[in-house]
Amino acid sequence: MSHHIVEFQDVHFSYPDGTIALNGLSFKIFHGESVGIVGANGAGKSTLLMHMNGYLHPASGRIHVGDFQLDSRTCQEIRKKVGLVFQNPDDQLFMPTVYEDVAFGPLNLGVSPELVKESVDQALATVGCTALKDKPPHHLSSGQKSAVAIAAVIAMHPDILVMDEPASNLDPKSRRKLINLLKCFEHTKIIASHDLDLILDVCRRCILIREGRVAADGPTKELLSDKALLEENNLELPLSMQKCGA
Amino acid sequence: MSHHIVEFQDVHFSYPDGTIALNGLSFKIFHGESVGIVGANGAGKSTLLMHMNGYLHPASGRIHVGDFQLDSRTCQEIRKKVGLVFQNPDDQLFMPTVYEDVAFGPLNLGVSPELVKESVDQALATVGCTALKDKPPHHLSSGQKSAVAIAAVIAMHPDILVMDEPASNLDPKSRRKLINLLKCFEHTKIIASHDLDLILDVCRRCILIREGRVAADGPTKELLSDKALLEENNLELPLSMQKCGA
Amino acid sequence: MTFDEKYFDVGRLDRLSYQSTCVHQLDPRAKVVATVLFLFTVISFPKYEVGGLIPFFLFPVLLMTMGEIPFLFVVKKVLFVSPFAIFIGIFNPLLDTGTVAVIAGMPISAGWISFVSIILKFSLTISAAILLVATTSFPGVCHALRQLGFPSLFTSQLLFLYRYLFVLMEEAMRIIRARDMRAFGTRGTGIKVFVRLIGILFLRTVDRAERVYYAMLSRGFQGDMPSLRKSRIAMTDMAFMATMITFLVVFRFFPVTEEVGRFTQELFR
Amino acid sequence: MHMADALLSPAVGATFWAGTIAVSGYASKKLKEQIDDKLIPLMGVLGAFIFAAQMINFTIPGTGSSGHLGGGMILAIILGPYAAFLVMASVLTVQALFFADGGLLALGCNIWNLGFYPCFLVYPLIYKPLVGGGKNPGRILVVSLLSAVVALQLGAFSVVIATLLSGKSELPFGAFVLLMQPIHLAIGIVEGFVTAGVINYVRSTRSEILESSAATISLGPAVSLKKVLITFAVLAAITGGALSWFASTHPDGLEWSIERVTGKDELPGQEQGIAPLLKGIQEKTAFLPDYGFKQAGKASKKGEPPPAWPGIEGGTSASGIIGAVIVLGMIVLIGMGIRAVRRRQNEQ
Ligand SMILES: Nc1ncnc2c1ncn2[C@@H]1O[C@H](COP(=O)(O)OP(=O)(O)OP(=O)(O)O)[C@@H](O)[C@H]1O
Ligand SMILES: Nc1ncnc2c1ncn2[C@@H]1O[C@H](COP(=O)(O)OP(=O)(O)OP(=O)(O)O)[C@@H](O)[C@H]1O
Ligand SMILES: [Mg+2]
Ligand SMILES: [Mg+2]
Repeated sequence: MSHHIVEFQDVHFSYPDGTIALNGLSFKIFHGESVGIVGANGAGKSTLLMHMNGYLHPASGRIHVGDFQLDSRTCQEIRKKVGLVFQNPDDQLFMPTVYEDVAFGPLNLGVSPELVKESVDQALATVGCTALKDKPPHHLSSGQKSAVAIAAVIAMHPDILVMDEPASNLDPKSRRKLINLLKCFEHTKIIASHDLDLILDVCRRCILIREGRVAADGPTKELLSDKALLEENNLELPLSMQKCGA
Repeated sequence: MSHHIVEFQDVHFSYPDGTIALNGLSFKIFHGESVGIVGANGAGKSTLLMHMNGYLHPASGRIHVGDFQLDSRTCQEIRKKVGLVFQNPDDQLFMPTVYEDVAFGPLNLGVSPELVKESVDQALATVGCTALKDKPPHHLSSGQKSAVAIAAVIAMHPDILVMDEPASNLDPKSRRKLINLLKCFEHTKIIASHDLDLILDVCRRCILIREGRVAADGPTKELLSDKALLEENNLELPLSMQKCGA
Repeated sequence: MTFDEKYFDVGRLDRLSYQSTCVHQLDPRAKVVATVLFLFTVISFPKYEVGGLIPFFLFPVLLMTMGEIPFLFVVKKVLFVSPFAIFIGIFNPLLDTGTVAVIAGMPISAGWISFVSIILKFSLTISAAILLVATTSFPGVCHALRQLGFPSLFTSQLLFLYRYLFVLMEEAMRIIRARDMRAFGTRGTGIKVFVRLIGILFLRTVDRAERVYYAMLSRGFQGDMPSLRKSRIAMTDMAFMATMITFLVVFRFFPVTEEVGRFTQELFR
Repeated sequence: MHMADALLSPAVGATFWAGTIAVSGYASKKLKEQIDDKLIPLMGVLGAFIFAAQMINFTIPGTGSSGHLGGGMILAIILGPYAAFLVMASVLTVQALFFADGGLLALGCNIWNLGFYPCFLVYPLIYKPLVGGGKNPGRILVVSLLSAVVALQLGAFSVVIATLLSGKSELPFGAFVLLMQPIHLAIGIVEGFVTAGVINYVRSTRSEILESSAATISLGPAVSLKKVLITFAVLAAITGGALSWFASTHPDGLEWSIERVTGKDELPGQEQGIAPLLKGIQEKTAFLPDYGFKQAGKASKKGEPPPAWPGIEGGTSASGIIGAVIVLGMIVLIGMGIRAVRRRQNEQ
């Protein structure tokens, strides 16, 4: 077994309309790490995440997840390992009730109904949404939707949790709850966000993407306090670090 | 003429399914003020903004905007005074080019073509998007879209600029640009957001909504540093204030 | 109706369907079958039938009260919905003028009777449809349809439709609000702008469908929609069906109204 | 133009349902064979899109009244006939349940009228052969207009047939046709413009969607647009002539229906359109009791004693009315009783 769990090697990708979204991206993520992905609008963060479990396939370059190299045959296996939480929970909660939605993944994995029930209950309990079981997703508040979307993913017991902008549109308290929730996950975590304070709180390591390439990679604390580097990349110091110096 | 420009008097509103969204809301906003509206998810912020230009009508209570009392006859007049910028600029930009989109409002107001051209150019210049004039909106970056959406509204010369979550999904730099843009507007501004740091930067005064009622109203600096009050309302200190004390 | 009102209306009906009264707890299949039988019975009455239809109002009234569905809500829906039947039916009194009865010295033409019959049938069938969804919930109806043999492809995408109805209606509502806010009356609401709005909404919909599909793939979707719902028909459901059928048969073949009337007349004679 | 339960007879309703179910089954089977599992969410979400889009009104130029989208043609063009038919069926099902448009028995009929014709007749026979490569916006416009108009004419005609076969309405065939077809000509033209507008917009911004859609696979050889247009013009002239001949054999029907049709340029279902119409009808029918009364009076002159209340058919209609009032009263009482009990339960 390899000790790194995700590896991108010189990955290139363009959208059909010609936009070059990934342009020679390379990095390794090891087991148990928590990694933040940051970068300007359009830097390629979402595109990168879409590669991580095989919705998009690189035009050139290689992607390894666990023991597999990503291609169309292995992508089913890889999807079991990688749980992706989408930016907009409405895209992800597609079943008519919360319970059915969380059960969707485990059922597709062929788990027996009793075990499904167990992991659904457990996942809902983890995010504190047991009471919402029978509600339709469109009757939930935004914070509840986010929580349920996470439950739906962790019910599949993935090795790696990948999230795109998990906290947008949450009120500060719900955002804080989410941060605490994320902090206590044991999973390998990869989080793309503009919320640098969230990244600072949750992730030890940070990868900065610019124009489809890695522009910087290092410990979050260091990277996110490098004012010049951040400015160059359309970012700025995390808010919680801004006033202190002043 | 009254010297206050927006006044809500004991406004109640429930959605037809029975959800009580506004429950005795009262406040006055004076000419030239910049007011932040904050509150937990579901507190009623968006509902409040929808009342401000007559999209929803109160079940009881009264709303005055300028010299008008809001009712179905005056709401067209009021919409001319109040420019609402939507949370997601994609909802708002529907014409084939940026120029046509910004011109849409003034043209519908019956302004003469020369004057329209003038106010469009001026509005685009204000937000720094003159160069984008002939681009189709779907080719813009998120930050540019936000700016154009604002231009589309200010081209109608509203007295009051109302915004719902103006900065969500913007990268930190674009967010900063937007903040600077908002700071130099002379308009009366009313901004609802979860981004308390933005409110702190842009608005002098802040109104805290809880369960459809005003829970607190005062200078932003004071209100947003009252930790106990914020905690009660599912909020927390603005990030830029958090670490400093520690 | 404005877009908002229509949207709120759908939302309200949907919310009602998630209550848990005894009517809501009946098996969806039982309610679907009962509704269909009810509709066929009502429709099977001949053109000039009025009296025989009246006892059937017992069903909507029972469902409304036991299921705690607001009476006015249903009445409003029936009144405002689909003017087509009335539009077509109103020609009957015009064209079918033969007198068939004189009541209180006022002759009644056959056309009026058949028109009243259409109105009664209309109220009964429309309220039955609304009450079905208000007491069963849309997913409930879908699962019932699937269990009753409808193709699973059809029911699966019907469930998707239901789920995204609310998401897309909100999206559409925001777009419409944005238009109306800068449209000032009817100037900006013409067909050109409309086509663009629809186009934008369409593109966003297609993108969303793509994301939803990705979300499904990421959770092991391979073409089948698994379902945990394995409802079993309970005794109460059987009892409900039996009562329903009995009453339908009695009301259909036994002139209840007339008998009640005759009986009353006898009493006071 | 949603057909309504109240106008249907069980036999007609069941026949349409049978047809609809058969076609749905066939379409599902076809889709299962070629299925790309991407299609299920796409169909569902597009259905929701059509539903939402139908709720948006726009102003029809020149009339001030408003119209909305039907969507059958757009779906067929994007998804191909099989998937489009199922989506249309779903949209109408949701409408029947949430808006009670028409009702559940008429649903079979509505799916047939609004789904079958555009998807299985117009799309393969008119749109697809005529549109050619689908690259020319002008051609798309003409073909969409033609398709939408034909689809709606077929649908409207089908409504007429279903209503007449059910025998609940007194409208004579000719009058009914003259009432329905012109209105749906207007609706069809609007629908055609919208369809073409949306397709052209999508083509200009994101043409890959149309290219990848199931519908464009295996395009047949393009047929000359001109020829088909001429054929249609000839056909239209012939049917128009035939119909008006047919109608003129029912002269009185023709008379009043023309009066109504020309007096009314809005779509059905618009308040502005229907209110004056209803008013006119009320005025027309107001003479009826009067007229009947005279007849009754005449009858009494012939020496027979005027029929004492409760009237000619004595017993039956009287006991019918008394019974109706009592039964209704009982139902209301039952309802109120249950409600009172419930309220007490809730209070406890
Ligand atoms: N479906 C698409 N078709 C064509 N180009 C696309 C598509 N999706 C994204 N792009 C382009 O690819 C590039 C990378 O986009 P991506 O969404 O990955 O950026 P991002 O870093 O996630 O940005 P954001 O912070 O705004 O979410 C951008 O230039 C974007 O315009
Ligand atoms: N269309 C609707 N139908 C029914 N209830 C609604 C509707 N829209 C909002 N609500 C409810 O009204 C209340 C106020 O909602 P509103 O959207 O105004 O909150 P908000 O403060 O803007 O929240 P957020 O921060 O999440 O945007 C909430 O309880 C919400 O669930
Ligand atoms: Mg992104
Ligand atoms: Mg809001």
